[in-house]
Amino acid sequence: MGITSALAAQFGQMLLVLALAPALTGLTRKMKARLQRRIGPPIFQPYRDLRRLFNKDVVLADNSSWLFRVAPYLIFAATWVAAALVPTFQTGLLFSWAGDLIAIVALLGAARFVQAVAALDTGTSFGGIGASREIMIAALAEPAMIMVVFTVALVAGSTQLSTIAAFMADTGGLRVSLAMALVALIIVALAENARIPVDNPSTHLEVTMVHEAMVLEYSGRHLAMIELAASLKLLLYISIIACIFFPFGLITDGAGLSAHAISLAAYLLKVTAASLLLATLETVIAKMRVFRVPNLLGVALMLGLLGTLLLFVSGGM
Amino acid sequence: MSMPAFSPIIALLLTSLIAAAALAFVRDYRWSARLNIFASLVALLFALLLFHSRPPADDLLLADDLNVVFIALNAFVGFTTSVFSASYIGHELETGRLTPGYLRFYHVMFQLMMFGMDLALTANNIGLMWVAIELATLSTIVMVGIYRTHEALEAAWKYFILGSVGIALALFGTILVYLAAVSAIGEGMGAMAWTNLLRHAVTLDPSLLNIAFVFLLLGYGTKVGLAPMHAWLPDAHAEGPTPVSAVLSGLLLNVALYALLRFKMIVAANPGTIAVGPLMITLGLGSLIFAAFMLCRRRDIKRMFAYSSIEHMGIIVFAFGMGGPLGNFAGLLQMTMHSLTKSAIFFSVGHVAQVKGTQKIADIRGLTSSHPLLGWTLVAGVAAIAGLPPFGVFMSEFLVITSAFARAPALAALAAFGLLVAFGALLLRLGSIAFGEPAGPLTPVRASYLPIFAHLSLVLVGGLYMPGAMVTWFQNVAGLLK
Amino acid sequence: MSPSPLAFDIAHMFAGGLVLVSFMMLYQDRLLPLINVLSLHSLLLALSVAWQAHIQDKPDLYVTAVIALGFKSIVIPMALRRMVVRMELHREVEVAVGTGMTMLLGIGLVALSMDLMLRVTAGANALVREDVALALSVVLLGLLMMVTRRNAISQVIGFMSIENGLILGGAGARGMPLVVEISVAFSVLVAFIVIGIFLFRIRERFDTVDLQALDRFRGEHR
Amino acid sequence: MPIVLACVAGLLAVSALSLPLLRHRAATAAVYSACLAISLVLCAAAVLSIGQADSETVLPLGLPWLGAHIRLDPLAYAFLAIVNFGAASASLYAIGYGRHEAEPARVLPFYPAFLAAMNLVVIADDAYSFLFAWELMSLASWALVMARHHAAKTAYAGLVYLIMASFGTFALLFAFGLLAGAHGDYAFDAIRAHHLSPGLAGLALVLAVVGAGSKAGLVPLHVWLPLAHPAAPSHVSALMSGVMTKVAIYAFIRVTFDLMGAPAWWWSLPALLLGGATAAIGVLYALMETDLKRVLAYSTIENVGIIFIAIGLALAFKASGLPGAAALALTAALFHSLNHMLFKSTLFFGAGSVIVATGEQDMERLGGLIHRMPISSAAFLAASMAISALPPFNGFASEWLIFQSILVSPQLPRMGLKLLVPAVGVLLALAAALAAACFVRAFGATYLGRPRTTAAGEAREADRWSLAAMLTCATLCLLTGLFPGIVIDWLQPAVTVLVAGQMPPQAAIPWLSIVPISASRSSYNGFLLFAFVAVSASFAAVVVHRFASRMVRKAPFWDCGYPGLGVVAQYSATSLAQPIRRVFATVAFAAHEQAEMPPPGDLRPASLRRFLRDPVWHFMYAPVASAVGASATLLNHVQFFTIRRYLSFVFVALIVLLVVLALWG
Repeated sequence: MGITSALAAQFGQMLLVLALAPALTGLTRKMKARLQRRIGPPIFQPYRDLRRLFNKDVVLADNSSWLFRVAPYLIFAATWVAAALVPTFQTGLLFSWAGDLIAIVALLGAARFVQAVAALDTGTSFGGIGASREIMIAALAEPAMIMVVFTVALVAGSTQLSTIAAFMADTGGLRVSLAMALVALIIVALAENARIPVDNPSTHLEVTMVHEAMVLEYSGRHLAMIELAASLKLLLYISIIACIFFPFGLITDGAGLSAHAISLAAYLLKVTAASLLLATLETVIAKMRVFRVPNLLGVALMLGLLGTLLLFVSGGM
Repeated sequence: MSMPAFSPIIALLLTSLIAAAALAFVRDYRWSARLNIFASLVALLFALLLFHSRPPADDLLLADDLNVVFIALNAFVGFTTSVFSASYIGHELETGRLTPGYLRFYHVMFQLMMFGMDLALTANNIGLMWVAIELATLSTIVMVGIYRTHEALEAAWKYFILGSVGIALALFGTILVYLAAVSAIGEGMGAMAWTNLLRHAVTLDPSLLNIAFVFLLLGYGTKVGLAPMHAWLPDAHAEGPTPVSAVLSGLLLNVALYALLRFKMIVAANPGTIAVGPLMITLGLGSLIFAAFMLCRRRDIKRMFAYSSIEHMGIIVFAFGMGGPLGNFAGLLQMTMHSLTKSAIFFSVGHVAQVKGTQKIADIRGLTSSHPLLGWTLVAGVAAIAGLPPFGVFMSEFLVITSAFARAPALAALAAFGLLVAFGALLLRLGSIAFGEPAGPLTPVRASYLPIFAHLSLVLVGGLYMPGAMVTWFQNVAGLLK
Repeated sequence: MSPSPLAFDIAHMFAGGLVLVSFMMLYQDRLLPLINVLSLHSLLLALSVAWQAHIQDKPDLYVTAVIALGFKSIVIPMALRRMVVRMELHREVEVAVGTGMTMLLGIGLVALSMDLMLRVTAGANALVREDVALALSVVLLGLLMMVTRRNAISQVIGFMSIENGLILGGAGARGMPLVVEISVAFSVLVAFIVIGIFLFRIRERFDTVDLQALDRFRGEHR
Repeated sequence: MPIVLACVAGLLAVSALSLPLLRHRAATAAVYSACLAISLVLCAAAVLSIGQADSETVLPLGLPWLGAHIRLDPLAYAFLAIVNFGAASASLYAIGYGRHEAEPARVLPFYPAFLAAMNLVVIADDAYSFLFAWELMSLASWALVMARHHAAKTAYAGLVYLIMASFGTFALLFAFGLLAGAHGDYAFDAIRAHHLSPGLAGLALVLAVVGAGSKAGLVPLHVWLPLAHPAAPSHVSALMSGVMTKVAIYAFIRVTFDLMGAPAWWWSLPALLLGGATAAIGVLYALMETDLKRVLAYSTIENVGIIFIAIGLALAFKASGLPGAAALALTAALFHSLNHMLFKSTLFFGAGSVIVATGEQDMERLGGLIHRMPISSAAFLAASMAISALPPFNGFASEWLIFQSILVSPQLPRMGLKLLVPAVGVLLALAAALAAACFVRAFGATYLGRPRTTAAGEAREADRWSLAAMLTCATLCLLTGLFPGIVIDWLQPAVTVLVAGQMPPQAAIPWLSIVPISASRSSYNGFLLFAFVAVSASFAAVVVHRFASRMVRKAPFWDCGYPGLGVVAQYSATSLAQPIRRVFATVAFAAHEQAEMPPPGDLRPASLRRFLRDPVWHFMYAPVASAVGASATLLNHVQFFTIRRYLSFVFVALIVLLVVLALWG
């Protein structure tokens, strides 16, 4: 098995997620609109937005520092690399062992850290609001995520996504704790991606803004980078959920072309389904008050912990 | 008494006596101060000579391993104190707190007190020792009252009355010991000599010894400053001239302690008697904890260190009460270190009080800024007395606590608690005395640092390295003490 | 050599008398009568010491007896009387603890000292034992007196009665050396005290430590 | 061995020699450069000789008939390296920073003594020398804290610090007393030889936790730390936080893994529980603070908690016969100790430069410094990311190892531990996340936004020595994060001695990645991730700038149409913490706010006050303190009794003793 094809697979996947991410956002928006009896923007609108933003000038605040300008690229890169570590349609990628699930979480954490810091750079109140709420949410979401990781890792005996996926594919089976972990992971995903009920991606009302408040000062290519990173993140979480809990169709290294095609199709199917679910969810439930969010995330944290503990009680190991 | 040609003991005693007599006739205080220093130096030399050649014990005087340690310490601190007081009294004259006449009196009394203490330490006769201690006490009493201010007189009174009662109790104890001995040894002087008493300890009447020890414990315990007989000590320290405070804490307490130890040896050697250990432990722990709490509320700097003396006497008595070779060793070490450290502290405190013109802790601030050298020496002294390394008290307290812990953990924990409280109290005051914005006059101080540094460096060396000879010596003594 | 029963009885009588007089002291609540009782006390001491000197045939004890007689039962009481008159103290009643209570305590003390001493089954013969037992009770009673009286002078008196008890014990102890020296030393002590009261006009101050003084001078606040 | 002793002696000599030349202006530079040189030598010696066999010697010092035992084993070497690297960087920093010291004479003599004492603790091999050095360390650091004696709080800080220190010393003393047994002597060899009954072992363990924990800042024994560390000069703060706490951790490891012999499973409980609590509570404290150095001090408490968690895991694994896992956990503990030394030093250096530049250490009065102090802000940012356990920095590497060892917990035989460990894991994750929040806040409020005071506006970049120290440490934070395998391999000798097991050799693994147990299980490659991120970031930047716009226009920031908002309108440190305060601290610290709105027409400004209550102080220390004070006041009356009363004391004592005799006879 030559290293070239492995590299090809790796980079192919990186480019795939990069290309797919805006489409996912667009798809979700579209479905939401349809569910709300609107026509909605076309699915490929996000690409156009991105192109427009890329070609716009950047308007920098007078007192912004180098940090403010570097941040978008860092955020994008961290998210992208994190996404690259998640097996989408093929496990056992060349670099997948460079970082396990914990590392992925931490990479996203780094991205968030940079974003929050950048939000404080100009010293506007919006940045403050956004950053302070973001760190509060993260302070609960990350532990919950770690708990989910624990549950899964204890089941699969590894924190390596490929290994987990393989394990799940073989001996998946249904477990109470896995179900709990799934719920917890979904909640975390909603929180991390600033979706309803935690945050509203399409609001610009100070009282409710979190993510949007942080990026308020950004414009032009910087904003484009951040938007892209955001949609990458959404895709990443969906891929994680998919490859942990619905690992069917995943192929390992060195499968034939047809297998590639099938698995790719399966992956696209999963993503579409996920975005449909997401759209439905965002349509049917309402945005929470900011200080109700901790309760929701607390539930996630508890579910994660319970999932872990139940493993022992149910004599899993 | 028929003595062989030359005996260092006699020489030691005579030095002080002659000096006292001579000082009575010296008018100029500078000369009297010098003479005082010289006499103390000579006494120190004779004391050190005792290590080299020791006369055989007769029925009045004796020098053995035990008391030579005390005598040497006594002479050394006496000498350094005389050096300190030479620089101290000059200032007192300037401020007019003392007149030349009183100064003469003071010097005479100083030597008399040294004589009394040396006699008490070298006496081989319980009656003689009693007389000697009374003499030393009386001379200190008059020195405490020498400023003749309201509170000085009052302190002297307290000291006088409590001391006299203590003396009375001690005498009764002495008589009882004699009675206990008389049947075993026979009438006369022989029945009052340490050597005989110790030799015949087993045959003495136990129940008489018990009662005797109770009286002696309280009588001499008053001098040691054990609670609840301590009341005279803080005032005497606070109101008298600082050299006297230094000598009181550094020496007189030890002398009384020495008497107690002697009697403890006898009583402990007799199988029929009650265990003296628990008594001493109780008194020691009581004094330690009591003094620790009293330290928390002190506002007068000298009184504060007086209470810390009570605390340390408590530790020492506790250690001796615990007994055992290690416990006694620890007690001896603690006693030596305490004498050196505490007198050093009083030296520096004396200068502080002189330069600041007050003993109120509230009015003494930021010494390390206003008078760096003096301030830091005080800090070092307090660190030493609080049992912090690299000073010797750390070692002795380590030994006290560990040796106690090995036998009675609960008591060790109690002692540790007391030490901790006292530590906190001292530190609290030190913080305001030595640090922060300076308060009070900033005039440079003409202090005599020699004695202070001598003491502190000895304590420092003791904490780092103890010569083997000294260790073996102390171990012998500890063995003697049982 | 065990003394004749007569000698025993006489010594016993003196010693017991001393205890009795200590009790008399305890219930005097005026100063002048108290001082008279003191001289009586010292007189009895002198007699018993003299008697001890006789039966132990130790002539030097006579010195002690003379000191007791001359110094303590005549000179000091006189001095004290003049002092009381000069300080106008002769009217005041100054017991801190009620007389009855004091008496009860005193009896308890005597019982205690007896109990302690009588279990001493020493070769020291009965005379010595009785004698020391009584001496102990005199000492304790004197201490009790010092504790229960407010006034300086009566405390001096209490102290002197302690001292008498000691001398009694010392004299009673057969062949005890230094008794004379000790009695002399004690007389010096007492003299100091009396002179002190005289010079410094201590009055009752050495009883009541007034707190203004503390605040003003000592930097010690309550 | 001779090198080490010579260096320690040298430090002491420096401290002694500094006394005469305190007056000179060159004293500062001289002393600190000497310390720098010596510490570097010591550090190098330790790093190189960790694999070597133990060497022992007995000096004729200290306790007679015992002597001062000195022993160098891998554990000692490991901590020697940590201690002396911290010392070296602090000295380097201080060469520049020390110039701004108001009263250098109060720092110079004690600084080398402090370093020497810390080294002595690590190499001491008998209880006496250990406690001697331990207490000397406290004394020297106390003196250094008191250097800023004009500040109002300092005296109080010093008081609390030294009392807690000697309290801890007594605890350790009793622990050693138990371990040595009634007749054993106090050499560590004798202690190793002596074995305890489980009950006594438990007691000794508790005492050790109290003794070491009170120095390390374990909740609830931490109260002195946030007072003392900030009070000291900043390079000393760095030493106390980054190094002295490590010495305390060394003490705990030495006692529990070495002296106490084979562990029982429940030994791990105190470390796990207290560690978890400390990690979570410490960082919450930090989030409530606005004083920059106090924030750092509290985050030190948090990291100590993390290290104790790892130690507890190691104990549990060792007791359960899982040497491999124990090695993993212990490596994580040591690694994190090293890392914390690195980034906490950097952070305190940064704080020190900020204080020098602005004279302010309250974050509410800072801000915008990134423009005036670009380099130190970059170092501070790197250290902040490291302490927040974010890749590719070293903090993440060590915490990742801890997580990995938590994931081994199912192999533990005890159900109790099985259930406890994941719960502790939650606390650890919570602490990590909150730490990120804390340092977003600290960095943001201090360096970002607009300056809140003129002093902050006119700040100047730190001198080159300080910058050198900061950059060195920050770079090392990155490097140890990129190549953790090297450090892990280096630590293995120490680990092997203590738990009789070791991690798989990392040097053998391709691509410089690390594998805690087996490759199939989990692996991490900081270097690769870093490379990816760097490459893709620059790639993206290049592409965008090449093919899309590269124009930049400057404009005022968006102010919602309310121009001229004052700098106070910025989000302050307090307001940044508000959501977290509302979520967490309402329970933990009974935090509440009191808004005061004057009625219309009333010209008073509206006010918002926030109230916090330190539960530990409120429920543990305040009662004790007041009890002692009350009893002292009560006893103090004895000072004012009359002579008659005092006489009656004597009288009563006499009667009591006589009665005792009567009853006894």
